[in-house]
Amino acid sequence: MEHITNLWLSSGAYKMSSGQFVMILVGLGLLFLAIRKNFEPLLLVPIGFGGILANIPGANLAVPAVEAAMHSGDAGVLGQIAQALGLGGFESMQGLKAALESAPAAAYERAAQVAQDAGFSNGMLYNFYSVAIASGVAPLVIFMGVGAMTDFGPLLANPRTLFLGAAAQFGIFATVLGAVGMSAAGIMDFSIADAAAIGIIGGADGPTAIYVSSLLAPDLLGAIAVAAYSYMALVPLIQPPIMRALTTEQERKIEMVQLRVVSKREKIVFPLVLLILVALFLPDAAPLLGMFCFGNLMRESGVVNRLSDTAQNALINITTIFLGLSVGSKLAADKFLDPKTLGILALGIVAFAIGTATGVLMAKLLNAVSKTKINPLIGSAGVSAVPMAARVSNKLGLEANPHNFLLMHAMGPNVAGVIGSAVAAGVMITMVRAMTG
Amino acid sequence: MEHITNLWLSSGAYKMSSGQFVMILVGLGLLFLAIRKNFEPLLLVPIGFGGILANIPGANLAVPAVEAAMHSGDAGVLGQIAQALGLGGFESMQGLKAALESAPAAAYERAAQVAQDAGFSNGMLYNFYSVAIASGVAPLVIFMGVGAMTDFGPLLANPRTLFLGAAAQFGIFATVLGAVGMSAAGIMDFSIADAAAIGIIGGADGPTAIYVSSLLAPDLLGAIAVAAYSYMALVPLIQPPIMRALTTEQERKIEMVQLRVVSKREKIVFPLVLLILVALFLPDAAPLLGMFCFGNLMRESGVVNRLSDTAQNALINITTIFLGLSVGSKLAADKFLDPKTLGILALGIVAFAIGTATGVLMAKLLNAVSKTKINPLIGSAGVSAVPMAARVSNKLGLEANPHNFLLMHAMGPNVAGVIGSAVAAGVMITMVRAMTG
Amino acid sequence: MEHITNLWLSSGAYKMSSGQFVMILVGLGLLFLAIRKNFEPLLLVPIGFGGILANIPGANLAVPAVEAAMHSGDAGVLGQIAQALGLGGFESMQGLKAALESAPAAAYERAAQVAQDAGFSNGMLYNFYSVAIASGVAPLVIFMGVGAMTDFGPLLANPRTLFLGAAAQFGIFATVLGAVGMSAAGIMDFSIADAAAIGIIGGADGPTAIYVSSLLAPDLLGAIAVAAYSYMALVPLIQPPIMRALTTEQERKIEMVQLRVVSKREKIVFPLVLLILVALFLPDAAPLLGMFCFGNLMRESGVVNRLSDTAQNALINITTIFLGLSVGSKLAADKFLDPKTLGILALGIVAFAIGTATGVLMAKLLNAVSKTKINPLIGSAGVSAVPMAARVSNKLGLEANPHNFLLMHAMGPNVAGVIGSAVAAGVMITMVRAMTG
Amino acid sequence: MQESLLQQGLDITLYGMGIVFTFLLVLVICTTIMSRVVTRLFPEAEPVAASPVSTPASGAAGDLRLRKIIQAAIEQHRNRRR
Amino acid sequence: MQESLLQQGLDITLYGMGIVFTFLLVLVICTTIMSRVVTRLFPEAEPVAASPVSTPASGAAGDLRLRKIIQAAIEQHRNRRR
Amino acid sequence: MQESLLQQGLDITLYGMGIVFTFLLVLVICTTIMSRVVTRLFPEAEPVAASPVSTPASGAAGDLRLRKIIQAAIEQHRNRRR
Ligand code: NA
Ligand code: NA
Ligand code: NA
Repeated sequence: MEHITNLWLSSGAYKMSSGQFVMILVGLGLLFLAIRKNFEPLLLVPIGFGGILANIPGANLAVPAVEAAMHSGDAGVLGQIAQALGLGGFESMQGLKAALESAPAAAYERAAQVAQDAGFSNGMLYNFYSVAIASGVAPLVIFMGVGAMTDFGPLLANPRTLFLGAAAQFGIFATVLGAVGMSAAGIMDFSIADAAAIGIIGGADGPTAIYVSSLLAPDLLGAIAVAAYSYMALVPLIQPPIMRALTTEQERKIEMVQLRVVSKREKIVFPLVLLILVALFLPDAAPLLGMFCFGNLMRESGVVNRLSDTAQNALINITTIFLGLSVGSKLAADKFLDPKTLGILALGIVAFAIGTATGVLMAKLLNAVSKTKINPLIGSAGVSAVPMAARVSNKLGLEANPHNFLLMHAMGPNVAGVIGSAVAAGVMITMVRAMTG
Repeated sequence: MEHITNLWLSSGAYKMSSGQFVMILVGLGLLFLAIRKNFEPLLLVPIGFGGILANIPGANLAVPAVEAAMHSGDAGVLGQIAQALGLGGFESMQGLKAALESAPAAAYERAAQVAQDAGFSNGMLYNFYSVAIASGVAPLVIFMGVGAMTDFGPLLANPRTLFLGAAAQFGIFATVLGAVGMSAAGIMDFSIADAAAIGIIGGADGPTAIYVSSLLAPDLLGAIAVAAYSYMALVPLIQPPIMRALTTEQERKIEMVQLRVVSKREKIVFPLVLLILVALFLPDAAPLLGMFCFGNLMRESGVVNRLSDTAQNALINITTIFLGLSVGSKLAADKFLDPKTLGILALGIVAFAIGTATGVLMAKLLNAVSKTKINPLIGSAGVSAVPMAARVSNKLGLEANPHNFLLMHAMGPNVAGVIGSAVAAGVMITMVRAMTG
Repeated sequence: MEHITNLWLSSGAYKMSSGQFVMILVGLGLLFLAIRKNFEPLLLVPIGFGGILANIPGANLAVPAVEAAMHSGDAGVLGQIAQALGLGGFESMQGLKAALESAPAAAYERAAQVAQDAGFSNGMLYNFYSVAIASGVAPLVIFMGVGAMTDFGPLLANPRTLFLGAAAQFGIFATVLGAVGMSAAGIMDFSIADAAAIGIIGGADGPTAIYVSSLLAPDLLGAIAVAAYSYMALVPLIQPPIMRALTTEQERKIEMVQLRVVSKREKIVFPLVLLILVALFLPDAAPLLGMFCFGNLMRESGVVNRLSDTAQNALINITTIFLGLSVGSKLAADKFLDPKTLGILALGIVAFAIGTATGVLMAKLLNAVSKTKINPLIGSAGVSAVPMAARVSNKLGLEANPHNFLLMHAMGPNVAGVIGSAVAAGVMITMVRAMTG
Repeated sequence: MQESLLQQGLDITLYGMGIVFTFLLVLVICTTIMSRVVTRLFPEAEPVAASPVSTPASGAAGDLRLRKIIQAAIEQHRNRRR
Repeated sequence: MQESLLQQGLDITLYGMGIVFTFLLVLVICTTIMSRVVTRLFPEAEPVAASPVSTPASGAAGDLRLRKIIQAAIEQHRNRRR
Repeated sequence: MQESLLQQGLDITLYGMGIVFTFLLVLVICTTIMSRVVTRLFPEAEPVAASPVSTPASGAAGDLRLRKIIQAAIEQHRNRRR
């Protein structure tokens, strides 16, 4: 009978907290959006599933060995962990958790060894997170794959579109302002690092958002990644009203001149030019843009097709699976169910809206100062969200003028937006470190 | 001349123990079975090859740096290791090995640092084992791939076949009893954790067996994995006599009604239903069944075909290579050549036989209480051993009745057996941990 | 304004040393050779790109956290690191670097924890290097893939060609002599371990060179790998004059008898024979040749085509990407811009030339003692550099005699050269360890 | 402690087997309910057959399969281009 | 410290946006120069079109694409044999 | 210690070269024996040619290769379905 009791006491139904229950529903909701509504399924299927796994009570899949040991509640182990962390002894779970969070690396190591000796091990999702995200490798490998899939031809044919990609990044910085404003107003409690990580949602680029928040605000990573991918999926709903409101029927009808032919050599040299500029001016953007340029050079050089194919297929797919599950591990109830998450979701959609608007406005500004006209609808593609935003530009263009194919023209600002948000990421990482370091 | 002597003294021919010689023959035997007899070659080729590598004398491929340092026999290093482990000094190799085995994590770390400072490094296979198996990741990734290859259609069309998958797991538990009985009788010296790990051979599922034994009895992992895969390959020899003995000609002739059509939506929802039940009732089965359901959801959702393809191909193949070599590392003579291995091989085949029998008997019981008849030959497929066991059911069905195609009907209990043994694994892990605590 | 200043002070243009500038040019030069001149692009594209990344000033991509902390120049952190390393306090950067380099593992660990607590983390390329090369795994996985791509048929049809593969390894040992001679003459300062690692360039086999130098001379790894791959690409320029000088027109015209048919079974048994011989006589060559034989057995056994395909494609491509970037991390200016690099480049080309010559001369010797004539042009293929060297033999053969197809005949010594240099690697590792240990 | 070991083995067997059966019973029930709910509330236009009788591909089936293979190859190719 | 936080946010916004624009401006300039240099100094015989108007593949285009697919499959196959 | 370094280099060269030759000599012997044993004791019905002269695939050979490619594609497809 004791065994039945034990099994019941260790079962999820007995241990489940209301937070975990809610988060399992959230995970199911993300899966529904991904599978039925086709919301960025490549990421949201693993994220949603990982979120459910992270909230299975008693399974401790998303926590390190030492937290699993603490959840077990064994008095002897708790005492040893407290001592390893330099406390006199175990007094309260709250106190122990606080001590663990602020422990220097050596003390944390000792506590982890206590947990290991007591037979606990790291949860599966925690291991995935450590290897894939905490090390920074997964977003970088995905960025390399994205680089290998990116054709800079349209951008090179019309380099002015880089300005559209720059303008749309205002969404990022406006959101930073919004986040610190919320804190100043006492509504939320975001630090400057939090604000910067939240702002990057406006970059509309998943791996950049995950990379930045893993460095600046790991606790918010779950909410930031979910917001980034969800809003990227919502681009066809978010952008059109803003684009229509800011343009006249006449502007939307503008047909653009056919893009010039771009030579193979220009395409090979471009990633190197970008890399050199990064090396000279923005070392903190070097990991992201370096891997991006590397992927693109593998693609365009034409001499390493084996590697380029693998970067675009097996490698990016494998990394996506583990990246998604790892992000899911940050959907554990105790981290995700926080008023901050609501703030992040609210700020994120504002970021997208502002980025869309400033992209369109910059296109109109360029038209005001230049002879060759740009259809301002391609400005919104500057937020990145490749290739969704470019498709939205194309669709609205066709609505206004059935002969107006904007897709290729919009690919320029679209990939410029990727570069722009990686640059913004580098700037923010440097500045936040200088402020908090 | 000194160099020639050194090279000869460091050569394998000079250092080889009889145990290593035997194990190299065992490795060659496994390769022969895999290549000539087609015994589960995807696993037994890497396992057999890894087994040979692990027994190359003096190469230390399967041991950590600290054991390599101990094998070197350098007096200074031995003394330092002894001190790191808290002994007064080096007295005997036996004593040092015992101290190392029971060392707490911090002492082990210190001993490893001594070995590193003396220029020793972890063996290649030891590294593979640590990353692939000790962390638990490889069996889980393989389970994900298997999930992505599994079609639950036949099971959903006839959910009753889940009972066949449940009944066949009796092979697992009967073997646990057998193992503890052997210990009680003084023939073997199995602990309760050993017994549980041996029992899982009866689950007829490679990754489950490896996962459970890596947690409960890592020293027996080599023998358990070899037994599991060998007997899975022998299913066409082991099962038919038992199936014939327990069924009448008339029963074997039973034709089953055509399976109903299963909708895409049911297939999408099923892995989620299974996941929720696991979350509610069996958190310790969450890693295995969670990854299995994740793979299956990727397959059935139809929106992440890129990921599903990779999980079924590149990822599972890469993992299989390293899993196999890692299992091979546990075929080192000093671990494998133990009376326990004979006990494991004997118990394993009994487990398969009992599982087969209880599966068939359960099918007959279902026939006794139900109107819709089941051909009892599909009961044996409940042991899993996908898809071999289902093919055996089909073959025996065709022998009795040339129009009797049982393959699809047998796929139901076949995949049910995978679920059943993962559930059994979860239960045993929970109970053994509570017992050994 | 302060922020602008900060950003400028943290920018690459401000911080760049002349060494880094030169190394970025070197990286661009390697990319040019790889892309325009088709110099082993699969490796030199990632190596060149990694080299540029490693020299981005201030990005610290190629250094561990503790070195990044030291570069930051924060007085408090420097003092703590000095204490962790057992110094009284921080006195000079030189002194601290020396202490770090010679620190025992435990002290290094403490210093790393100080850096982690101060917010520094390992650079991306440093992480790649640790996982891919320092652990030894990447060269071994590539060797497995090469094994899976190798057809030993021509070698088995004419086993005598193994002697050509043996003779060409004299390039390795002559280079070792050259390196120690340079040291003895006071021109360079190579240790015996350095000399052995440099010699292996003459093996004309990339993964072997990387594996050996990661074990014996990690600081020289960048230069050795660059030399090895560059000279492999230059084989069509280096070898022909030597081959012409050492052979007569008559010898070059020799037509060889058609190779006998080799059975599937011989091809399956051969890697096992080689493995057993390695196990008996050369345990230190076991990792390299073991993985090579494993790959080849997967290929020839015909029962694990899934695994063999993956080893030849996704797995080797993924590994190549990270191996290349990791090698690039060793192109950091402070390590690479050293007189030793010039010595390595000079010795490397001599190694190739001598290996080519001894291979050809051995073929002439075989002709002198044997009835069945060998075209001495295939002797040069014994340096390995698969399949470039065999193609060179074929080309020179066709020049002398338009009906003289030597390609298949040259594949025998070509793959023999791979075995030969792996054997030489094993011998050198054993002997150097005995000498320095 | 021998009795204890035997007792432990017996415990694992009884409770283990019980839980496996109970869990799969619950799964049967939930699956059946799920199937009914899905089939009634969300009937599908294009059901997917469980292909009950799998005979070796004969003439026409082979043709169909070949067509599918070519389609798959084309799709795969297109995906790669993405 | 609330002002300080606001001030920090403002700093990040102003300098951040400034640097993004400056960097991309420099990139526009460098790219334009690079394109001119490459186009003038190293003119190519066979330029690669940026395929401005991408209509859905019609009849002839479909044929061409199919040919490319088959070529790609053959190439892929040969590569695998390597 | 300069002599010592030279001496070490000489040692590595002499013994190293000796062992490379010895090892490959043993390998030649073992391989030859192995080939004879395998060929005599286990003769194969369908030997695999080492394809000595590899000319560029001409007409008929190209056809054969194409057939093989298609077969391989089909096989690959079937394997994927597994
Ligand atoms: Na962006
Ligand atoms: Na089973
Ligand atoms: Na060689």
